[in-house]
Amino acid sequence: MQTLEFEVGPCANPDRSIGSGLVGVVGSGNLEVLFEPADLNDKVKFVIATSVHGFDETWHAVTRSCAERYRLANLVITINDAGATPAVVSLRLMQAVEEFRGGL
Amino acid sequence: MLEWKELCDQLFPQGHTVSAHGLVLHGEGRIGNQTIAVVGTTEHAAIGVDIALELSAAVIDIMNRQAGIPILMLVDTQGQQLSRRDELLGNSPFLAHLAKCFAVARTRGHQLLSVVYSEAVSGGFLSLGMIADETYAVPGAQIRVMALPAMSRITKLPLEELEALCRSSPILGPGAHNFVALGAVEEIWEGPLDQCLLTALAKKNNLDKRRELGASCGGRTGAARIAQLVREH
Amino acid sequence: MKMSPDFHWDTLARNTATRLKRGASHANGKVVAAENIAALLHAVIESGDRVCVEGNNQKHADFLASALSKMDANLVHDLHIIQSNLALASHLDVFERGVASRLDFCYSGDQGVRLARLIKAGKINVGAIHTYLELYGRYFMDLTPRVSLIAAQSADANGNLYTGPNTEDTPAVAEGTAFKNGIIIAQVNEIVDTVPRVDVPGDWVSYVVQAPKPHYIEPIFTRDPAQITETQILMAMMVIKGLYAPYQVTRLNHGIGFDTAAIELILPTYAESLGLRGKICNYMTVNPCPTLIPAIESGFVKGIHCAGSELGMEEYVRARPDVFFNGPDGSMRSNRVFCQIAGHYSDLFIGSTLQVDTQGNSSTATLNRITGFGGAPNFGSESRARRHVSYPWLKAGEESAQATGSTMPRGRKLVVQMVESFREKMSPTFTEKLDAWQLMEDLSLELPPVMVYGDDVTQIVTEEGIAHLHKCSNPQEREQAVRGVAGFTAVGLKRDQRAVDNLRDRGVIQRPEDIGVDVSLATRDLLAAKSMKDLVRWSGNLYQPPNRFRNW
Amino acid sequence: MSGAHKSFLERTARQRIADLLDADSFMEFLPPSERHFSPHLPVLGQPVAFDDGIVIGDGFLAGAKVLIAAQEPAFMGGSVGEIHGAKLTGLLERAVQQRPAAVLLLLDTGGVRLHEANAGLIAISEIQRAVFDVRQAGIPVIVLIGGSNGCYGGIGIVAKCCDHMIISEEGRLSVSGPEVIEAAKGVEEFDARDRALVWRTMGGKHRYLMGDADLIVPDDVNAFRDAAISLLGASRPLTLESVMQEHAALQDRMQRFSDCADATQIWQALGVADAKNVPLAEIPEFLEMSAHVRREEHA
Repeated sequence: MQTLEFEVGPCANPDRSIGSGLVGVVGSGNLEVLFEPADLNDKVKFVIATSVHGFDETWHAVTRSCAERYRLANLVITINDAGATPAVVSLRLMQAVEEFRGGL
Repeated sequence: MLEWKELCDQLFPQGHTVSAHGLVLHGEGRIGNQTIAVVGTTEHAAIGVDIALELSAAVIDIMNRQAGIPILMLVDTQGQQLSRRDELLGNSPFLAHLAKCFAVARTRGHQLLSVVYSEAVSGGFLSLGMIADETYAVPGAQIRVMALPAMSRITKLPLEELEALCRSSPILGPGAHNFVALGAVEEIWEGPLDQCLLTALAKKNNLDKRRELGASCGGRTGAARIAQLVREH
Repeated sequence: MKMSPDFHWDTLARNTATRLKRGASHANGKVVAAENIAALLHAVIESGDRVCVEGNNQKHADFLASALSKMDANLVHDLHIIQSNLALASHLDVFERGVASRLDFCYSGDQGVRLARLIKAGKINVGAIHTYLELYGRYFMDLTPRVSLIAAQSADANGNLYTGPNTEDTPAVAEGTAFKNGIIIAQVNEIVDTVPRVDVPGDWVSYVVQAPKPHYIEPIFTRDPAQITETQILMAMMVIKGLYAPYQVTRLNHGIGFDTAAIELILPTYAESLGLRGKICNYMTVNPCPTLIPAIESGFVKGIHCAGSELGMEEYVRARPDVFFNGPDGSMRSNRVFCQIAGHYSDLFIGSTLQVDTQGNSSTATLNRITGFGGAPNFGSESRARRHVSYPWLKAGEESAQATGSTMPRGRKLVVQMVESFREKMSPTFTEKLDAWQLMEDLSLELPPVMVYGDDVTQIVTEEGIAHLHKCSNPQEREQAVRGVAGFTAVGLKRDQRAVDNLRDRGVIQRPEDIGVDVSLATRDLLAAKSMKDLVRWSGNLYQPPNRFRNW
Repeated sequence: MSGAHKSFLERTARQRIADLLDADSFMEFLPPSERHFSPHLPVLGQPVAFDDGIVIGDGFLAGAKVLIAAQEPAFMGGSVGEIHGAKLTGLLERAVQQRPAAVLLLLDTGGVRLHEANAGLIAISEIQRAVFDVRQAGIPVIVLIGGSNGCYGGIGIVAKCCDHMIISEEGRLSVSGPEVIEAAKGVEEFDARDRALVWRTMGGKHRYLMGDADLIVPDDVNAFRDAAISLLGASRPLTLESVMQEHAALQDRMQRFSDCADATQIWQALGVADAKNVPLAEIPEFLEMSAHVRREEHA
């Protein structure tokens, strides 16, 4: 297992309305994503545990892109990954945003 | 490893009537000033529908004829019977039926003890052995879920990694001592077996204390804590 | 100079007659008992012969292939095997045992690793790796079979053959052999008084043998809807809304992966909701994939010609004679040659691949493994001899011409590659250089084994969007268009964001939102069938999936 | 094939609970944010799940308070590890204290999680003991089986220790899985790739016909919900009389079917008119076929 931890942001015009919750499941080619609000000066902190090593750059790119796209702020986003492709990661993050928007 | 006859002779120096019917053992033994009922298996029996039905018949017979006497299970099983016929007829209902018979016996005041005298493996051990109030083992007894090479094959984890983990943790490796550390086996009997049995009979514990035991042995600390958290949530 | 008057013009016929004479003692008329097959093969096959072993996608002459591989290499050796599909161990045993030494073929699938090993060990001298149509063509030029070992469902005593729905390559093999004085030996599942229909006339066939076991058939085109992912559904939505609808694609060829299965399964739901029934996907060339059932039943697909059949679909196909090409006996007749031709001249091909480079060249070749080509290159290439017009063909042609500045009005076939940026286990689909180049070096090939050439590709569809490569005016643009849909792969991360933005402004790259595809709708709820059982229900219990696909 | 139909099979543990209970009534115990995951998996380099693959909590079913647990099929085959098992045991113990109208167990598991095999096996034994305590308290434990893993291993025994079982035809119940039997005894004994054989031998319809499952439903969460509602408050006392009754029934089963090589023969012997068509029949049709032949032999 490899654990990645980094912060992104803050982005312009952050959406501070996103609350907490979990989407996805840890299963082959899938992942679970836990959103938890935290006071991070509008930044987003990602904590990623993954079973596939050597894709740090990919994770940075995917998460940064999603954070910008959905203007995420003040969230700790913790991910347990079982080999999800970036396509699946993006999809889960999108689902999380849709589900937890207005949750605060 | 002990033969069942030798085991019974040591457990019941005052005599016993335990006999084998195929792979199923039953009878009575005299110990101290009481008679206790004995059911069990031998020759590493694979417990399928047939043996489960015979064992449950014996347990029902005990309940009907000797209300409230302690029941001692003599455990020697390689696990559930692996066959198409047994699953077709239903290992689930037949093995569950055996467990239910023991559960009813417990509610009717029968003290339930078990002793692994040879080997005990997964499905068979669940219905004959672990269902007891307390489980014991004799020295040399084998208890396991699965041998490590098979486990390595199925989990696709390297054997060396599993072996290394076994050296530091009782959580997955074969061995009665691991089940002691996890709280599932009360103790490995040392010394005269009749004395050990008498001590066990005197405890009269019919609550499931295995998690607490596992936590106090340090082998299984999560289970007790989590179950408590759920109860008190 | 004219040949001398005593030159023989009938050597083949005379040689064949000698062989048949030798073979006669091992046969009862045309019928050979299974236990005599070794003796018969030794009687009629000679060292150095070109032997065609019928190896299709589905139907295999497995009994004959096995007998061939067990021949005495001291007596018969250096055979030249010409075979479209190498699928069974015996297809390579024949080389390992020294019976054969030379090979011309199309596709090797599961045997790819062993094939590569045998080539490296010098056991196989490969003439060429072909596409199907090329190899069939060569049956009628320089690779005419001397002996063909074919498979059929049944035969009568006169050698008339009934292939059942898996006709596949048999007509091409039989014609190429029979009309050049070759010998045809057919293994059949049963010998009957009267065959249900004559797929190969008896006077073409030298021998028939009832195999001890029915010929091997693999259900290779069955895709369980339960395994279709949200990402595949998203891409399928993009294909329908971004390609099929605007190009009005009515005649097309589908690949056989889960990606195209996802398209088929959302025709009755998503395409229906867009009002596209009757307007897209009317005619297809593809095997009778079970995932097509809902699209047929809901009135989308009106006609399908098949290269081969698919196990379990027999009764369903039989009950839909308006849709499939069924014989007077009621069962389907497939034909790989005609299906390939029909697909080649259709308006669109869409399929998946394993690797795509920055110019859109694609390959399924991976290191240490030769998979060959099969039919995808014939389907997935520009049909330059096409002359009849259709809306999608003209539209794609016009868009191409605009990009290149060509002044000659001409249509263009739509060739679409549908891939996720990463496959399972995080292996990237997009790569700077195809493994095919390395494979070329390793195996001393003269060309890198490319499945579909980039200049034939019009669109690449990924979860990130559609890249219309035919709208690019130069290689630099093509490269950015590919990078622009390559997601978070290394190839994608190396994009020039300004160039990609510019391509998007021009509609060369389209994101889901650009074509009105709502990503949040991409769930399995959109599938018309979510399970094998659903497919059976759609078929009115006519479809009978093989046991391995059932959960009931 | 669409619309209101919600496949139980397709849903995650959380979705199954949400769809099964009254809307928005579910309260999760030890939710993912509390991070009670397996301490044993990271040691072996395996991914963890914040809930260790089981969702537990309380909620309302048709207005009645219930406790509920659902195993997550995707996480390690729904397998039982130390934490996973303790969550279930704790929930059952809580039921004895709180006396809900029922405990619902949505089982979807291959059994013991081999990565923590001993702890998993012991946990299953503890779950079994706890189930008996809940039944003793007169609270029905209702098992629902309709997931992709089926219900196997020790949990396959525990499932039959509960009061009631609802199964879908896609559901499976057994102790040993087909692959395990094939690996141990050979492909002649059990061809695990023959899925039709697997379902005939272990699937929902066979278990229903044999009387091991009380209700069979189509693969639809709403159907499971309705079936569960019908069993609320219906406790089955576990007594000497009831196990003797069950014993007689199982003896009878052995006598009648012990020599049957295949489920189809059993169904024929049971008197199902069109036994060959059992696998293909939709549930309403199947219920008609089996109306007068099904066995009732449950303790």
